[in-house]
Amino acid sequence: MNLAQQIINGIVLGHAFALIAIGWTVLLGVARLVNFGHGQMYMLGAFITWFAMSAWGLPYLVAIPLAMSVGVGVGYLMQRTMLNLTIRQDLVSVMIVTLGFGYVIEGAAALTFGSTGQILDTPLSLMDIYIGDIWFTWQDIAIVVVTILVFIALKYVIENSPVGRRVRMVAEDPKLAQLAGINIKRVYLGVFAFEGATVALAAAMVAPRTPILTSMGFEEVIITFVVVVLGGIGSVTGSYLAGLGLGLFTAFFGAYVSSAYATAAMFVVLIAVLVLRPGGMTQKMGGH
Amino acid sequence: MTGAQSPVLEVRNLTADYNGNRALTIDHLALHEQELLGVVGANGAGKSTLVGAILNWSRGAPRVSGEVILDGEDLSRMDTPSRVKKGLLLIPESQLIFHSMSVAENLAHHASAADAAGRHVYSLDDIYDLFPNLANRRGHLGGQLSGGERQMLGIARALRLAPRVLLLDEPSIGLAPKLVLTVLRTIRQLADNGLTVLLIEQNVKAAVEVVDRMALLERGRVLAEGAAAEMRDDPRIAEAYLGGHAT
Amino acid sequence: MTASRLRPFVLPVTAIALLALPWLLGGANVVFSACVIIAIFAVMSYGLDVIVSDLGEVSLAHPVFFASGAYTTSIASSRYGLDPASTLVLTVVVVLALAAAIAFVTLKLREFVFSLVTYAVSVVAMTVAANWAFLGGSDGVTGIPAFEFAGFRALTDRQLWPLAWGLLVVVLYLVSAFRKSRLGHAAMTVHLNPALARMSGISPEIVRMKVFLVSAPITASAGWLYAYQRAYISADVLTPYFLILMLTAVVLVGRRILLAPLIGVAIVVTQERFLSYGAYVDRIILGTLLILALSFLPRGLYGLVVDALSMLRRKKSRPLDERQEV
Amino acid sequence: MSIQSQNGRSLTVEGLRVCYGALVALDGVSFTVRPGEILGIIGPNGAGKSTCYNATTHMVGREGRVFIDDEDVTEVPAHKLAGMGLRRAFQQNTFFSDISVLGNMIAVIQHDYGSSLGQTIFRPLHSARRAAEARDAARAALIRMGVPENYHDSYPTQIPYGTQRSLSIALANATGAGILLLDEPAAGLGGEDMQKLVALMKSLRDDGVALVVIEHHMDLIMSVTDQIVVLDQGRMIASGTPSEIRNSPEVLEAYLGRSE
Amino acid sequence: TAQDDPVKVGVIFPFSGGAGPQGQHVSWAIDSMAALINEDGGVLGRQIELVMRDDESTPAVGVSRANELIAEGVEVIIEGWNSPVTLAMQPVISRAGILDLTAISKADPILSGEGNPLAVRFNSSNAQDGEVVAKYIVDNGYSRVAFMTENDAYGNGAQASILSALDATGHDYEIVAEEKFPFDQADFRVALSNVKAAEPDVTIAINANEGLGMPALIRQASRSRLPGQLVAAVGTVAPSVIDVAGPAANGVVGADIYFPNVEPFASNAENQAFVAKTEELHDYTPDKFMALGAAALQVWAKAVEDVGSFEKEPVAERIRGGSFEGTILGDITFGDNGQLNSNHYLFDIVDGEIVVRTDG
Ligand SMILES: Nc1ncnc2c1ncn2[C@@H]1O[C@H](COP(=O)(O)OP(=O)(O)OP(=O)(O)O)[C@@H](O)[C@H]1O
Ligand SMILES: Nc1ncnc2c1ncn2[C@@H]1O[C@H](COP(=O)(O)OP(=O)(O)OP(=O)(O)O)[C@@H](O)[C@H]1O
Ligand SMILES: [Mg+2]
Ligand SMILES: [Mg+2]
Repeated sequence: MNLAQQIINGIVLGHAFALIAIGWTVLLGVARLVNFGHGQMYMLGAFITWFAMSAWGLPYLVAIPLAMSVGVGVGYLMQRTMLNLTIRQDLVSVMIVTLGFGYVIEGAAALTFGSTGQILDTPLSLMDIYIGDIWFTWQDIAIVVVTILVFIALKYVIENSPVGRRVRMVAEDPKLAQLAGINIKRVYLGVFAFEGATVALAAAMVAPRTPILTSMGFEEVIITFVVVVLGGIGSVTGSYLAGLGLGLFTAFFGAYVSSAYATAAMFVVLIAVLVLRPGGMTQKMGGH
Repeated sequence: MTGAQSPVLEVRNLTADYNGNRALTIDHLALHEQELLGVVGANGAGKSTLVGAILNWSRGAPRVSGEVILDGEDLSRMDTPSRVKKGLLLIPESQLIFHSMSVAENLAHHASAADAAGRHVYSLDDIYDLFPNLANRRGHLGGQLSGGERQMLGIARALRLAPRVLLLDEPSIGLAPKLVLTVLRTIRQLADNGLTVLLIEQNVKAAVEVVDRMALLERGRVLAEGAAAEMRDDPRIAEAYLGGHAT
Repeated sequence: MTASRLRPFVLPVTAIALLALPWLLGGANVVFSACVIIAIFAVMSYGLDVIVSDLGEVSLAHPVFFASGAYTTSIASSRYGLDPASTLVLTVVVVLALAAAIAFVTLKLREFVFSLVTYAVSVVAMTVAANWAFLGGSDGVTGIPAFEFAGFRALTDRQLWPLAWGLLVVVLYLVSAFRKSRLGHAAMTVHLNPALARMSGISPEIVRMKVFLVSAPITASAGWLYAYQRAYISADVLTPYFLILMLTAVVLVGRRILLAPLIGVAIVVTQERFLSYGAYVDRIILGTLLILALSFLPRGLYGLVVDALSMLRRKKSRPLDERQEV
Repeated sequence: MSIQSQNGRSLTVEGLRVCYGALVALDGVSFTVRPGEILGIIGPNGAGKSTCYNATTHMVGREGRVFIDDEDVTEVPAHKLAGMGLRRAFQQNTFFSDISVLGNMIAVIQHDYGSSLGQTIFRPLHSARRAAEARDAARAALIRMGVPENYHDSYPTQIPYGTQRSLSIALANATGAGILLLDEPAAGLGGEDMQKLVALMKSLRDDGVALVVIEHHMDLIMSVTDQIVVLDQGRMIASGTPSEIRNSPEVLEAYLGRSE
Repeated sequence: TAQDDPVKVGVIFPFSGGAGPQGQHVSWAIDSMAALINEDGGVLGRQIELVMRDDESTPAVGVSRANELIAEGVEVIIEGWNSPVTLAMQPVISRAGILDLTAISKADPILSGEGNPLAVRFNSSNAQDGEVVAKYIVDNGYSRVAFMTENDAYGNGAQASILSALDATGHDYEIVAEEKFPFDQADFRVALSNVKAAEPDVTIAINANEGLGMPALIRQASRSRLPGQLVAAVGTVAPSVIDVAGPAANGVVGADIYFPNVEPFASNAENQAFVAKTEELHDYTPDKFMALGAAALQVWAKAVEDVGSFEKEPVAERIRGGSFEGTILGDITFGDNGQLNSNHYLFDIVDGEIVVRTDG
């Protein structure tokens, strides 16, 4: 019984991880960019959804696209600001600037929404499902479904569509991509807008599982990082599997060892994997 | 077709400065329909800068000013990608291939019949016939190719894009003699099939055989320009490039 | 010309000026404690600076080196009564072992993967520190004695200042020496072009290892002094607070400039202590500062200053330039 | 002060073989080049010439043996070979793009002119002096290898392609190699630059350097080399003196394409 | 003259981040207590002026804030929400020769005298908390006991003291589940699944993360239909927690040392005044944390009046091991180590309200 419950916990958790990480999969894997404001954008997405529903009384299905469009806006703004850095491929600076945006977002959010914990309840998260004494909610089901759909769509676009190829060209050599007739600015902006949208979607889907705080988001960006790298940078399927795997790992480690050390354990695994096959992880980094 | 007298590509008062130093001063240069113009000149003469300026593209970001006119339309205000969409295609010295993509993927990017506007779009098979090396390396990443193979891939990409005007910066670098001829002949063929080509070539000896007209660049200025035949006999070219090193 | 002749004097002069600074600033206790903290955190940042500016990688493991310095010192002094000299030696030994291990693990990793793994190390270290009784668990290590060595006793920040200043100066000298050394040059080359570096007789792996072994003790020595300054060490020295402070300091002013990290730390700490508008507004300020400095000043604040200066000079020598342009 | 190497070495490779997955890029290649000699390697594109260099300098996994003078260096890691006098240039221009041209040279001659960390810490003046020496040596080396002084302070990407090539060669040769492997040095060179290159190679040879040159430029190869190795699809299809090669039918067929 | 210009009192709590709201509340309480004291003449005839700082729950920040207050020339500093922050500030404050009163931080080393030989703490210590919970378990004859414990010094300490109290009673019980988790955890599904599977009679939740962890745990426990009684460790369920947790909190049992309007506090005039003042100034009914903050200021004021000076040593000595009458907590005494002795009361949560059990 417990085992079944833990498997379910793991699967839901895993899909949540994968969904949160999807923006990064594209950023890092495809366009070779990072966004350390990811966690705060997740937080923002959650609070926009919450605010839209509790303050304006909008329905969940309206709140989600709203949060996503805010995400797009933020992502666009970020990339617009650091476009030159991105084109110069000054990745260290990109790291720090996005970190800076994370700060601004967190500060602003705390000032607007206050730092009290809030509950983001959605129609789905309030609908419990009990099978025997196994418990999960429709929200959990929604998370799994949405994640799978998004990943399928993404995989198709990146691997079989000109869009995907274009993004990869820009990632490898922006200057050269221009000669191939690609408007690199648009590509970079697009990629960040996508990141913003997906992380907001993830927030709207996943955040209802726990109370939300404006100071949250740190855990999320770490998980994301691990998922993307473990999955093998650039591989969409990889990050889906990595997310799922991490979810199950967290669940079982928590169940049979201790939640207290779950994160640390996760990282030990990561280090082990990377040390065993660093090539596998770094080869895909493109660049020369 | 507007006939040979109105040029396809025309540049006027084109200048390029690298942080204050003039590297290019072209008062006027024109390419006509189906013409193959050879541009020669010593190292540092400004050849790459010239083609770069025409597409407003350069790794070194020079300050460029002047008019670039394609089919009577002034492109001077446009950024590189828009100029490319208009039909200007440059294959730089560094080659236009993507190292992290397979040969096949590099070639997947091709012009639709629409953009080609009647010009011949090379099919993959044409390409693979032309460059057998590429045929049996389809799966390899661009970065794994040999120097010459990269050069071939770069040219092949161009053929797939069927541009209005093709600018080639020293395509024969790193090609085996046998292939140099093949490539130059191919380029000649392209011109005959209605493509307008600007060809930068160090190997003047070989270039002179295929081009219609030739321009000699020196310190960023056009020193001499004329039909291939007469240029062959031009003393300046003769001593600098042909008489250069007899075997 | 003149600049190069003055060069050798720049360091000594700045050094003396630094020492006098707190008194020049009125000599209030707050000023001294601010200066001490700035010096300590600057030293901490220089360790990272060597990795970011010279090796071209972003190490997120440096809080671990800082912490290992702080923990080694606090435990050795509070439980085993070692004196500062011995704790410093011990700190270096411990951190070298640690750095060697981390460098070995990350030897072949690049860019984000490197950053992630080094970050992973921090997280693991954090968990260990917060749970291992020997390290005081989540309560941390208390009862660290005052800094006392060869009759010199430093309890308050005012008394600690000369010490902190000394450490800072030594580190500044170390870093500049490093940049001039064979290793310093090699560090630059390996990330710019490994293949060429290899063919020039440089082994990227060995160089990375060595640079780590230089960088880690620098950061750790900051932890050493911090332990005495704060007299209490807990897992909080591994929190993002320190990591972000380091990163900010290293990139804010401009890269591969000797004094940049020091100035960076000074800016951040001064803002936090004297111009604080509450945590949230501070976050916004710091964030905005980073964004603006990096996105709109290509070469950091330093670049801005330099451009301004050269602008002035240009004005003076206008005719000359014009002649050149014609 | 001249920085030419009187310590020419001889290089011998035996039965080199390299596979990239299924593709056999190099198979059974052997040759010897002695001090003061220039060996040319020619062959169609993709024949395995550059791979041959990678194999010799241990930058790829390979079979076969490599000797410097009579010492077997097959197992010596790539970065140690430079110290033993074996140096190479790459086919693509290679330099450290964020450092000035002079800085590039200084960086690669650290091995001989740098000071250890210990020295820079404890003997600052001494190492300052050495640094100055390094600058001069670097300038000299660059100028000798055909990188004029007016380019020394600009970044490698800012100088003309031709000069970039000279720079790449200069960086490979650093303060003087015993054995120097050049990969298509003349690519993209024309007119007088070509002449300069020829002169440079000859002077290196006269200094006793053992030169190996991959080149597609027949005139150049024929005019400077003492012996030539012809590769095709990874195999040696011929080797001998320039005149022998020029007349060997399979070379014409596989490579030159037409009789000159 | 020094006589009539105000006396500065420093206050350092987290006003931002997860614990921000609670920290704010505490500062309100101290503020209204200062108002009360000032209304009847201040301390030794001088008005109290509060200087407040945000430690951002970060030791390093706490230390620099402490330095600021010292520079401001405060006579005493009332601080302490997170133990590490308190422990970090103690040496700095005591070396500067300033009195340091810890309101809430629970860690034992705070009173060890290493950081501050004259430490004083108002919140109950883990050791004192164990008994009331143990007694509750025994009285209800629960034998299958589960723990969900925050994995740090506080959590483990609290659990240990409950267990030792249980063992002292000789009651026979077994620990059917013991789940440890980090302080900032918000998703307890995995842990709860384990606890559920163990079918405990009673589950004791030890989680000091009022802003996030505790409400999350309470909600998820009730949603996942955790069998048996859920008990929140002493002082972990403030009204703010119930606000966030919502209806899920109903039925949870807890224990604490202060309630604004329950005997013996309800009839305590001092407390009534304090509660009234806080509601008047900040429109908020004080909770335990707030009362402790206010008590700290009140006790200090009384001590200063008694010894007739602001001097650190005498005031500290007066408080440590001393007793005070007529505080908002009633008549109170301190242990020689500076620990306030307090009584614990069990309560249930009914319709989102705290209902104290009168049977003690
Ligand atoms: N990024 C740059 N910054 C500064 N000067 C530059 C830059 N690129 C080129 N130059 C200068 O512009 C002039 C022309 O360079 P360009 O590369 O166009 O010559 P080229 O004819 O293409 O030579 P090659 O035949 O070697 O390719 C050269 O003198 C060079 O020094
Ligand atoms: N890293 C690699 N992985 C897979 N195949 C490779 C790799 N490097 C080279 N090859 C293949 O090995 C063959 C030999 O390559 P090499 O670069 O030696 O050719 P080359 O003789 O230098 O040709 P060119 O004259 O064009 O430079 C080529 O077909 C190339 O595609
Ligand atoms: Mg060129
Ligand atoms: Mg090659």
